[in-house]
Amino acid sequence: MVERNCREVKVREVRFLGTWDEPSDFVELTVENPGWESYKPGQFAMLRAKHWGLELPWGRPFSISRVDAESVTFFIQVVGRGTTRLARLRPEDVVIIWGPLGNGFSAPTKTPTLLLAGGMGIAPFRGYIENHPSPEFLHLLFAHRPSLDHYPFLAMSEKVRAEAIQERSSDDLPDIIARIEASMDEHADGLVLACGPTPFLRTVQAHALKKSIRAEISLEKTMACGVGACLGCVCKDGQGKHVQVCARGPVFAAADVQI
Amino acid sequence: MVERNCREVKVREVRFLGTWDEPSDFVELTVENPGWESYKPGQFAMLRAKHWGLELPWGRPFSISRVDAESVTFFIQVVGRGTTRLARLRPEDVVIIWGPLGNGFSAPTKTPTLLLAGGMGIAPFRGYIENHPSPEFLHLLFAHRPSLDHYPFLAMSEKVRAEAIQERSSDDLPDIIARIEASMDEHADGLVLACGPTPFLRTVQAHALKKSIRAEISLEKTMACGVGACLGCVCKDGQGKHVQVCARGPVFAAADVQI
Amino acid sequence: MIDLRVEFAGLVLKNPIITASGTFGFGLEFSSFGDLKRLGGIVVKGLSLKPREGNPMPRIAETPCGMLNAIGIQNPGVEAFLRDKLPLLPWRETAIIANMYACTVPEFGELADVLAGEEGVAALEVNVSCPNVSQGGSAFGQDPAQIAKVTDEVKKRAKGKPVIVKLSPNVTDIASCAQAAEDGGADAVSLINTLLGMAVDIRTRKPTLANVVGGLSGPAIKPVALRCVHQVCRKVSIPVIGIGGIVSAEDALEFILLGASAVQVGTANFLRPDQSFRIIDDLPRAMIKARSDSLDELRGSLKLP
Amino acid sequence: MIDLRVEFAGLVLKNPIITASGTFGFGLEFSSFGDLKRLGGIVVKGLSLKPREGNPMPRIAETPCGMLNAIGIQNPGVEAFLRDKLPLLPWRETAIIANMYACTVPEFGELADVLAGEEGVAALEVNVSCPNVSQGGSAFGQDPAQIAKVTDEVKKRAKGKPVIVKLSPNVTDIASCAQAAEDGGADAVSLINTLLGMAVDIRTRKPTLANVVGGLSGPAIKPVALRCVHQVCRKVSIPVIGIGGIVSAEDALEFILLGASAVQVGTANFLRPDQSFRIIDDLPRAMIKARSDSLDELRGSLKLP
Ligand SMILES: Cc1cc2nc3c(=O)[nH]c(=O)nc-3n(C[C@H](O)[C@H](O)[C@H](O)COP(=O)(O)OP(=O)(O)OC[C@H]3O[C@@H](n4cnc5c(N)ncnc54)[C@H](O)[C@@H]3O)c2cc1C
Ligand SMILES: Cc1cc2nc3c(=O)[nH]c(=O)nc-3n(C[C@H](O)[C@H](O)[C@H](O)COP(=O)(O)OP(=O)(O)OC[C@H]3O[C@@H](n4cnc5c(N)ncnc54)[C@H](O)[C@@H]3O)c2cc1C
Ligand SMILES: Cc1cc2nc3c(=O)[nH]c(=O)nc-3n(C[C@H](O)[C@H](O)[C@H](O)COP(=O)(O)O)c2cc1C
Ligand SMILES: Cc1cc2nc3c(=O)[nH]c(=O)nc-3n(C[C@H](O)[C@H](O)[C@H](O)COP(=O)(O)O)c2cc1C
Ligand code: FES
Ligand code: FES
Repeated sequence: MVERNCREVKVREVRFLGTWDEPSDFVELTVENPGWESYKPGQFAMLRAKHWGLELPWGRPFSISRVDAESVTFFIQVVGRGTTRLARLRPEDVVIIWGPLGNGFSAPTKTPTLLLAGGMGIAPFRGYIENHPSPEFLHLLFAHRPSLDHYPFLAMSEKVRAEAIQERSSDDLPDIIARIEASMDEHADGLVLACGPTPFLRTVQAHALKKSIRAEISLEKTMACGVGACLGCVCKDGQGKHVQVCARGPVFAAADVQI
Repeated sequence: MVERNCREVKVREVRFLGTWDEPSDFVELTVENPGWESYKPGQFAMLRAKHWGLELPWGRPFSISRVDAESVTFFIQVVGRGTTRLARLRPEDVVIIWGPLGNGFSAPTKTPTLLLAGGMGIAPFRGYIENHPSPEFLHLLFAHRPSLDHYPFLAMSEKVRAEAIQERSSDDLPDIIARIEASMDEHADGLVLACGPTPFLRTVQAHALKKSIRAEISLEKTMACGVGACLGCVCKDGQGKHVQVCARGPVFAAADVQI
Repeated sequence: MIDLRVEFAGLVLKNPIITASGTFGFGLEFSSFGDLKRLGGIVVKGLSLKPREGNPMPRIAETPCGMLNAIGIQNPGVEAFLRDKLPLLPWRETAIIANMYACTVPEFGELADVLAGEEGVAALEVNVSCPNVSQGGSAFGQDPAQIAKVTDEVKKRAKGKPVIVKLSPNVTDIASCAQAAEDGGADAVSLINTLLGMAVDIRTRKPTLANVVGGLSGPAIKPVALRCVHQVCRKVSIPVIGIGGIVSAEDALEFILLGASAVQVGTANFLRPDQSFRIIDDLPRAMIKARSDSLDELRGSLKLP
Repeated sequence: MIDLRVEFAGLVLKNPIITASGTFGFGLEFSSFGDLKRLGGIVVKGLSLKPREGNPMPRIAETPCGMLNAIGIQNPGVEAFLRDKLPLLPWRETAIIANMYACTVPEFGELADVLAGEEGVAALEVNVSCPNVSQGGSAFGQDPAQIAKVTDEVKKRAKGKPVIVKLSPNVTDIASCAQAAEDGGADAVSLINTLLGMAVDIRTRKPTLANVVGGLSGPAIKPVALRCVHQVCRKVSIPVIGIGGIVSAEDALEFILLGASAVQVGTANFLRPDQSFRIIDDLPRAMIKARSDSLDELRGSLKLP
């Protein structure tokens, strides 16, 4: 297990990426590296601004998008009270961060690996690509609704084979699903990794099970502790037992989890 | 009664005045004028930052320090949760403000008037001096602990006769009390107005009653509504009846209130 | 335009937003912040037969997302209210509800008598929070038998005006208290009154309130209020008015989904003095979120597993 | 250096800060955020005789300054705890308190039997929140007679280990419940458990929790917790452990001023996972604010009017 900690760190940058019609802002939040020696892409951290006070007693979980010696970066879509407050942070503000948490994605060398990202589900794959020993084996397929500049897609497409499909309306869904399934079939002997909204993960899981494709999916649940203690974030595993998404996941083998 | 309202206004400036050893910051907060046509010095307003959320359900009362066509200014000493949040405001942040509230000080023309201010109690006298029809009849006596540059004293001393006495330790108190009483005696035929901490007001009240000097004192109580509705801020009047400081005060004739 | 009118217990309100007793004074204090005629109703500060000075200071304390109060029903007495306040209120347009406070059953009856005779009083709300000394000191409102008795007495003297019994959450079983009110003849119940709480100042080593304990209100208690309203709506068939921690139109709809006919807004009036008016303005937008244009359709439409 | 040691009910803790059941897992989840040996005690997640899967999802909801949970005592069962968790805990240095959950008196007795035999278990905490179906569905913990009975049974089987009865605030009179625990032979009481609450999602028109109702905890409930602890401290002579909304050393001292021997920290562990350790670090500074260097001097020193 990677060494984890809880620290107060300073915000280095809050970069505004765009607004979508929900309305919902997209921001890239970079904070000082809290002394993490390493992490496994797919892991996440819990964030809380120091000056939030007590109205929101929980931190908020975000995929670790990239890490370097000085800093850690997250991509955040504003959807509610906590993300609104995070997007309003400014450099030098103090954030409480605990992580790296959870298990992360497998990263076998020299294995054709399909990265399936839906919306903000792209976040963990940025670091995945940067840290991968054989990026030439990676293929990113990105399904999105707001335009591409809301996401770190461009930087990623420079490093690996990458395609993006936009969902302009729900009429596009059958096409998108077909594209996902076709790409999965191409990787039937390799590995498929998926991160995105639950309906998207259901599609991936169903197809993986049907075609016996090795796949891992990253789940999202509301979390209070992030460390496996509160039992608020459970899902059912293959045997129907409740397991904590934060501690036993967020990444699960497609066959080992009920969503 | 002056017309009052509740509005969302933008912060124009938050000027840092100094820190004192409590530690406690002193700031001057200027916000857009919420459409007040006039006010009476000694009146106050309730303030709440729009993004506070629900942790602190109450606004906070502050004396209106000065008003011009564009803006309203307050002097704020950081003492707790709300003032800490107010001091962290930045220009363009939105503040909810309701006022002008309460009754204000008497301002008779051509009457020798002593303004007795203790600490942040100086705030209302800034506007009092600016708005007074015959400022040459005013005399300001200011008792303070942190150095003078924490307060708007300098600007005020240009306009009226003004003296300041610093309390460096509690040993200075007998001297200060003597100075206050002596100045009050000089104004025995005029008017004494006092604003400051409760022990300070008690001194003023006791001396005013003893020497039958016409005096008005401005009280401070924790307030929830600021408009006379919750009955949380009462004091006893001369007959021992509970009256709301926010609505029937904050300024009371020294003989009409128990403190 | 969405119709916000609600009718229940013989009342017709232009919208379901009523200001809660003790948090909106006699209404007049708020007239510069909104047009009182726009409110569904105003419950005035608790009234007793004789004027009351209330409890000693300090009486209020801010707590996380809430507040404590121990005002002690300071009020000018029912006569002064009828003489000095009621005539100034827009009682033809907005339901003025008299909140009644007494410590014995006969006193409640007398109060009901005086108030029900006034044209400007639309309904009576019975506050049973006074400790009943002759019954061992626990409040009237914590004993179903006492609740039924008080309700019956008030109803008899109410000259046909709607009687609303306001329930305390400081009980093991609030649904039984509601049942007792229904049995006693109440036209509606309103809930919740405040939760009994306390605050301590470690510097002075004293309770923050001179009265030691006080009533907790505000957003902090909304989850408890929702639970109580849910339990009561499933138990009784008289209308229910939801109270507790409502600060937004969404909050109000939560109570209506549980089955409340209307709601009362209390501590939120301190967030800003125009908050009750803002909640009314926001209701149509919040109803769209719940995909409805009718309060009747929304009421009680909670889907249970 | 200020001595933070506390002794009560046969326990000796190096400081009065204990982590609350269900909010600190089995302790091990937090070992990267602080040295578990520094804690006064750890109350582990509620244990039942057999493993329990708990309630369906969603199980938690954030509320203003608080949260609701309806976990449903998911736990691996007492055997798995003793086999897999207890040996890894620093039980020689920090009191490991077993929180016991059962739905019948004999089950409680059996649990007590198994747990009390373990050297690593310092004390037993009895969670009486299970609805007692044979007694009409209200929880054990809401009926003093049942509390006394369960306590008596557990105490008999506890092999001399301290028995702590954890009280529910969802009652008309919590002091009588505490009295019942004392009468039943409890060595201490701990309070409060969560307030029964609910949340509603207006978009889906469903209760936010699959279980419909859940337990409210966090800073929002601190005023209620303080009031309950005050009432109980004045009623019983056994030691009291204060619980409810404690997030800071100042909060902990508030309970100690009321008379609590120690406190438990629950929801605050979610504010940040090192919060309980930070509270311990802060205690001496908070004691200076209250002008004391001794917890014994502070305990129960509240000045009442
Ligand atoms: C392991 C993990 C990794 C994540 N990574 C990212 C990321 O990289 N970027 C990103 O923008 N978001 C990510 N999320 C989602 C993010 O945690 C939520 O959007 C955030 O917690 C919402 O907080 P809020 O206070 O703004 O919303 P709230 O005000 O709490 O709720 C607003 C709405 O969001 C829903 N919601 C709340 N929490 C979650 C949640 N955890 N998951 C899904 N919906 C939720 C609520 O039901 C509600 O409808 C991740 C979640 C998990 C569990
Ligand atoms: C009519 C009026 C005019 C005022 N004018 C000014 C002014 O011009 N400048 C200024 O700096 N302050 C002024 N005050 C005081 C100011 O309102 C308080 O300092 C402020 O409300 C504290 O808020 P807080 O959230 O920071 O403190 P909290 O966190 O709420 O409390 C911190 C400490 O301050 C004490 N406190 C809280 N509220 C008050 C209060 N209303 N009065 C006194 N002590 C309080 C508390 O008991 C506690 O000890 C005025 C008060 C009143 C009633
Ligand atoms: C300052 C204050 C005074 C109150 N006075 C009364 C009262 O006189 N009579 C009464 O029945 N309820 C009184 N209440 C209770 C409120 O009407 C309401 O039931 C309670 O505050 C819960 O609602 P809220 O959370 O919206 O404030 C008072 C509440 C507050 C905060
Ligand atoms: C997620 C969660 C799980 C809990 N599980 C238990 C439990 O298993 N047994 C128990 O006695 N109390 C349980 N509690 C109650 C706490 O131990 C504590 O009594 C309550 O949360 C109040 O304290 P707090 O406000 O500090 O959280 C749980 C609380 C939470 C938030
Ligand atoms: S968030 Fe607490 S167990 Fe997962
Ligand atoms: S603050 Fe509410 S009456 Fe004065």
